[in-house]
Amino acid sequence: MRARFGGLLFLALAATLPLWLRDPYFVAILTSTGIFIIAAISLNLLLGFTGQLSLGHAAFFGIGAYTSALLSLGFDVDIGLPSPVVVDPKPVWIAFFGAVVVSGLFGWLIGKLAFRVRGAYFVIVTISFAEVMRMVALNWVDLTEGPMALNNIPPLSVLWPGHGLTALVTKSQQYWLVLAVGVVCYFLVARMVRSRLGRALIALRENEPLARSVGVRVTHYLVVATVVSAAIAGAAGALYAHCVRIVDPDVFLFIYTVTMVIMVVTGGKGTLAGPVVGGLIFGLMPQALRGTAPPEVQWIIYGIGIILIVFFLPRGIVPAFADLARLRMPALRKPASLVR
Amino acid sequence: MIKHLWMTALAALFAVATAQAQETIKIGVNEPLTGAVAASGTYVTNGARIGAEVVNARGGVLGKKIELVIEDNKSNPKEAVDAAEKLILRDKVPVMIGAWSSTFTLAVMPKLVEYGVPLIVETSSSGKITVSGNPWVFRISPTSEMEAVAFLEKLDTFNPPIKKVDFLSVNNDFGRGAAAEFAKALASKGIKIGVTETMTPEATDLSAQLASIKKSDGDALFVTTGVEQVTLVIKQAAEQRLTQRIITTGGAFPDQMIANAGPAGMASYHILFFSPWSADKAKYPDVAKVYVDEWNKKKWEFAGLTEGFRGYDAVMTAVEAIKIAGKAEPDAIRQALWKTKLHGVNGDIAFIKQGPEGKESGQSVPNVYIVMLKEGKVTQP
Amino acid sequence: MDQILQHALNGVVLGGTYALLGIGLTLIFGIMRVVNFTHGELYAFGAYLAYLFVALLHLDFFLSIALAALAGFALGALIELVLLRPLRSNDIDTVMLVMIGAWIALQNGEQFVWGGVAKLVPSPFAQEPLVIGPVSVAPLRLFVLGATLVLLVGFYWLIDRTRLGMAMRATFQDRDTAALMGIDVRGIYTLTFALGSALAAIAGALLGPIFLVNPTMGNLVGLKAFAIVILGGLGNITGATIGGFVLALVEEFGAGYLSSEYRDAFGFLVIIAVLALRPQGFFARKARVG
Amino acid sequence: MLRLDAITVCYGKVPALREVSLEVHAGELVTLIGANGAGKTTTLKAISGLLSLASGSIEFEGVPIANTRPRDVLARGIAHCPEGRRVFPELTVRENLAMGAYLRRDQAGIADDLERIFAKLPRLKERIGQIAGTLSGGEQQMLAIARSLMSRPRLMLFDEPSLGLAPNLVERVFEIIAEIRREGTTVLMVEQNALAALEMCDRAYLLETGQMVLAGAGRDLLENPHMRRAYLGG
Repeated sequence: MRARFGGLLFLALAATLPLWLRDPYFVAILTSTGIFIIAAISLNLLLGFTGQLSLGHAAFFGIGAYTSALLSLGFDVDIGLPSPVVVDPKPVWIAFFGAVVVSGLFGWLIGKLAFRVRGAYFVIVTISFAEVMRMVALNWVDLTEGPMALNNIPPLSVLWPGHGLTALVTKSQQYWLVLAVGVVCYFLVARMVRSRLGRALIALRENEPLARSVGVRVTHYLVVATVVSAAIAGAAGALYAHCVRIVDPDVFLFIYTVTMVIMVVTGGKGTLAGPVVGGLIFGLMPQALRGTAPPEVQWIIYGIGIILIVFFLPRGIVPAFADLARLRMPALRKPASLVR
Repeated sequence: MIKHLWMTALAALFAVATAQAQETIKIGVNEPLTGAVAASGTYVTNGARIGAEVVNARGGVLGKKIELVIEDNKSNPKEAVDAAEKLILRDKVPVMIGAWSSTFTLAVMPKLVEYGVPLIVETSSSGKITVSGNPWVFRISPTSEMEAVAFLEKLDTFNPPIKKVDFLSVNNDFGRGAAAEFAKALASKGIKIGVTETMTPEATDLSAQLASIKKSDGDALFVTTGVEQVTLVIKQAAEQRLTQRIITTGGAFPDQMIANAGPAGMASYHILFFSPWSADKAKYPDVAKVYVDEWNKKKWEFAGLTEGFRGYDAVMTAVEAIKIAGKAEPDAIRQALWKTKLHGVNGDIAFIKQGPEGKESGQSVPNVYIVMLKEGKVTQP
Repeated sequence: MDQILQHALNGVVLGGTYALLGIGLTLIFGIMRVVNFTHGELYAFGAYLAYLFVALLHLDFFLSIALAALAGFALGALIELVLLRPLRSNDIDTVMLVMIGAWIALQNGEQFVWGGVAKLVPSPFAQEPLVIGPVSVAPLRLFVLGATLVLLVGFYWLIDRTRLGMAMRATFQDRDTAALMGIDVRGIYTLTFALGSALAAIAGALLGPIFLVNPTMGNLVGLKAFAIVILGGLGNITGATIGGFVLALVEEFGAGYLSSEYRDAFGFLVIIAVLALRPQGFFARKARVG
Repeated sequence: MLRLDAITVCYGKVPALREVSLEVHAGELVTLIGANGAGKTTTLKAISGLLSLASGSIEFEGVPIANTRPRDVLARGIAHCPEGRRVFPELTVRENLAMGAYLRRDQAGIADDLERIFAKLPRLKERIGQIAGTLSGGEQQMLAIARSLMSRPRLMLFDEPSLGLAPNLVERVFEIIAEIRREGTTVLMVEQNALAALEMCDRAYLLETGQMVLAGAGRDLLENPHMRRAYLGG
């Protein structure tokens, strides 16, 4: 009950933040952190609830970013068909949902392919997938502009009563947009985890042979989870494309996947609040470190920070604090809703 | 508990951002100081540091000292945007310098329009930067096209004359752009074009590309990439007995080859925008001398001089514009930049208009120098 | 034809060092079940030490490489003792995250110490290439090829013929039973990690003089080492050796005849293909060390 | 010789053994019987150092050995022949045997022991160069036993030596164990085949869900009504 109250308070604080915090820079970095938190939430669905470690998650993020950017800009590409494929610029929201669908499709493909293997092999397949996507983005210049990057991507817009279609360009508008998408994704994942599917996934994580023996269609559920996870990551990528308004092949870089993994694991994988907490810490930490030390020392602190969190809170921050809270308040022995 | 963390994070951010009294004029520097292209970004930043010191030693501008606010863009376009927003929103800089690579610069450009802050582009070569209709961009580095056209005037320094050329480029804007522009310019002089090979920026083994180039019967190979790959190309070309003369574009100079010379008789040519070996042959030798002396006083790597001048010239340009504007405000500086004319290390700096009417970007026309590196010795033919 | 020979020669030279990297990683992966993200950094560490010893301290070139290997061994042992041993009972993701942290810290530590400017390691060999029929090769590259082959043979001997190698193989196959035989399993872990790290460091020290030394040089190499491990099958040393050569040749010929732009993508495409067709890797009868 | 005093072993927070006490005297053959999951294997693992104790103590020849590393336990003279023929499948027969003598340095003694074992199990000598994973189930069990003997233990722990073997092989395995004991090695054996185990042992213990419920001479336990009902098929 109390955790739910905490969650609501957090949400209220977050929603009103641009109103009382008159610092556009802070709102800006929260926006870009928020985008990565959404990606981390999607990764958590795979890593936390199915136990499958995808180290190619940036691929879905990048596919979402490129799809949304390309659909909203339009493109014209010759792929060896009799006539070139020409796509006219689409309204941004159509591009956005297109990105979600395309990322989901890639999730399905990778799910089908990669779940033939598990553990370390799965890790490597996903890494390889992201690297190949990066090479494609880098070299298929006709479509992606390669390293020259896609720029001048239009911002997302909403139908604002009285103003017609309004582009979301200010920091606060983008912040609210990201927050809204984030909240939707959070509750989507929360619903999934508590559904039949979620129970099957958790059974799978705990004991795959047992789950198999009682008739859980393992691969089917894993693929479903991957599709949803990829689709959410794609949505995060699309937000990135329309907020940063430039997409280049670096979105597929391994370091982005690493950032997401760090957010999930330090926050507490398999907990709903974990990616949010881990995301806030590791999204804001680089910004907080700016200017405090030489750039490479900031990175060293970041790396050591990861190690320390793992050493002292191996299950992540959220479960550790949840334990603490339960210890202090015996009434809260039941798993708190936000945490479970 | 979550609220707690939240507040801690906020507090940390505020602590970092203790605002400073407005007794200095800030100039934002957005350069790659970590990651793949950290070396060049550091050189340019060092050049900018010298520029600020020289200006301050002469009493600053408008009676105030210059303060550089240096941000690392981590060799990554998204971080370049974050760095720009930090400089604009947090430090409230009225003018910025950056962001080295064309990709980073292009990423930052929408933010210039959004917040109305001018950017002095010191390195990026992509043609797109000044023709996309962004009135906040002022570039002092040459486009690949300018470099190619300027190179044509130096064609007679090559003997035997160049008849057919091949290209090896890093597969980004910089490399591809240079290959295309040089091919166009050289073709206009009746020079034939052979093969064009590309490489990823992180590639170290270029033997496959060089083997393909070796098959071509070209007599010159234009190489466009960062200084590290230039060094690798020259070393590996020697190993594979490439017959083409190697000419590098974009201002990269393989300084490591001075101490560790290649095989006897092998020479390479380098298009530079400043040649510290012949600073006396620069257009304004007295300007160049101040820069070189200050750099050497700090005992920084000599090699860094070839890139560091970009930061130096950019700071000087910004300061001159602030002086003309009479106040350190973004739009005033933008307008003043159009009137700015100064003698830089590279040569004359003055902006011409490029891009769609009404939203033109500024572009200066820099000088180009060619040096030859042979058996560890540098000469300017 | 000349082209084919030249590409093949280039591929084999590169393949030797890929094999060293792959073996080190597959050993660590196989015996310890640790996804080792510091492998590429040990490679960079070895290269920087070669630079330190040869260019700054003016030590003998060959001695420098040996010293770099020793230092790699020591750093590997240190990482294992400080970071991995206390986390032995944690799951693979947690351990992996620690390795990611170590990777970030090490890489930027290198930049902090050495700066971002690439370093060139001077070599004692003549710069003029040796011309053998239609192909040419730098003497340094021939030395590297020779050194890798000697190392590979030595490593096989260690694993196949010595008491220690036997203990490592036994630990890989059955950790508990190995412990019951009196094998100090924790000691084997430390040794395995140190040995794998030494191989990565020596690969770096050997390739440093051929290429350039910079702080990010380990990134792509680390990913490729993973590719090699998968290609060869987890824990399979012979597989990693062959995988290293196969990857280098695929890259070299792919870049030479298909597209140089996609050079670094070929390896990853091969992995996806391998895993789609034969999830256990090309050479795995069963995952094994030896 | 060996004395377990009220040991408790937990997997995570779940206790697998609760206050189990047991004694083995020099020269004895003692068996530990019980159903699947009763904690028999856990007991052996606790003795040999693969598992640590939550509480209680273990003494071997008067020296406490609880919570020491397996190699130290082995060095004191306790060999543990694990359940399910855990030979090293990718090592040769020769290498497997060498692993058994891993802690020993006396090459001559090792060679002697090898000869004695080959005399007892000639099949192993024939297959000396073969990869252990390719041996038949019976041969693998013989190899596992032989490997444990290579450390020259004074106390042998056998974990389900008859598991999964054909009846004639089961008999052969029990013969070998009896022989080992005759030659002076003390034996503690875990068995599911209660009848055979009780017939050959001196004393026996019965474990049920992590607790010791019966102890006594083998013959006495054969007569015990609870034992007969639950484990000996009436």
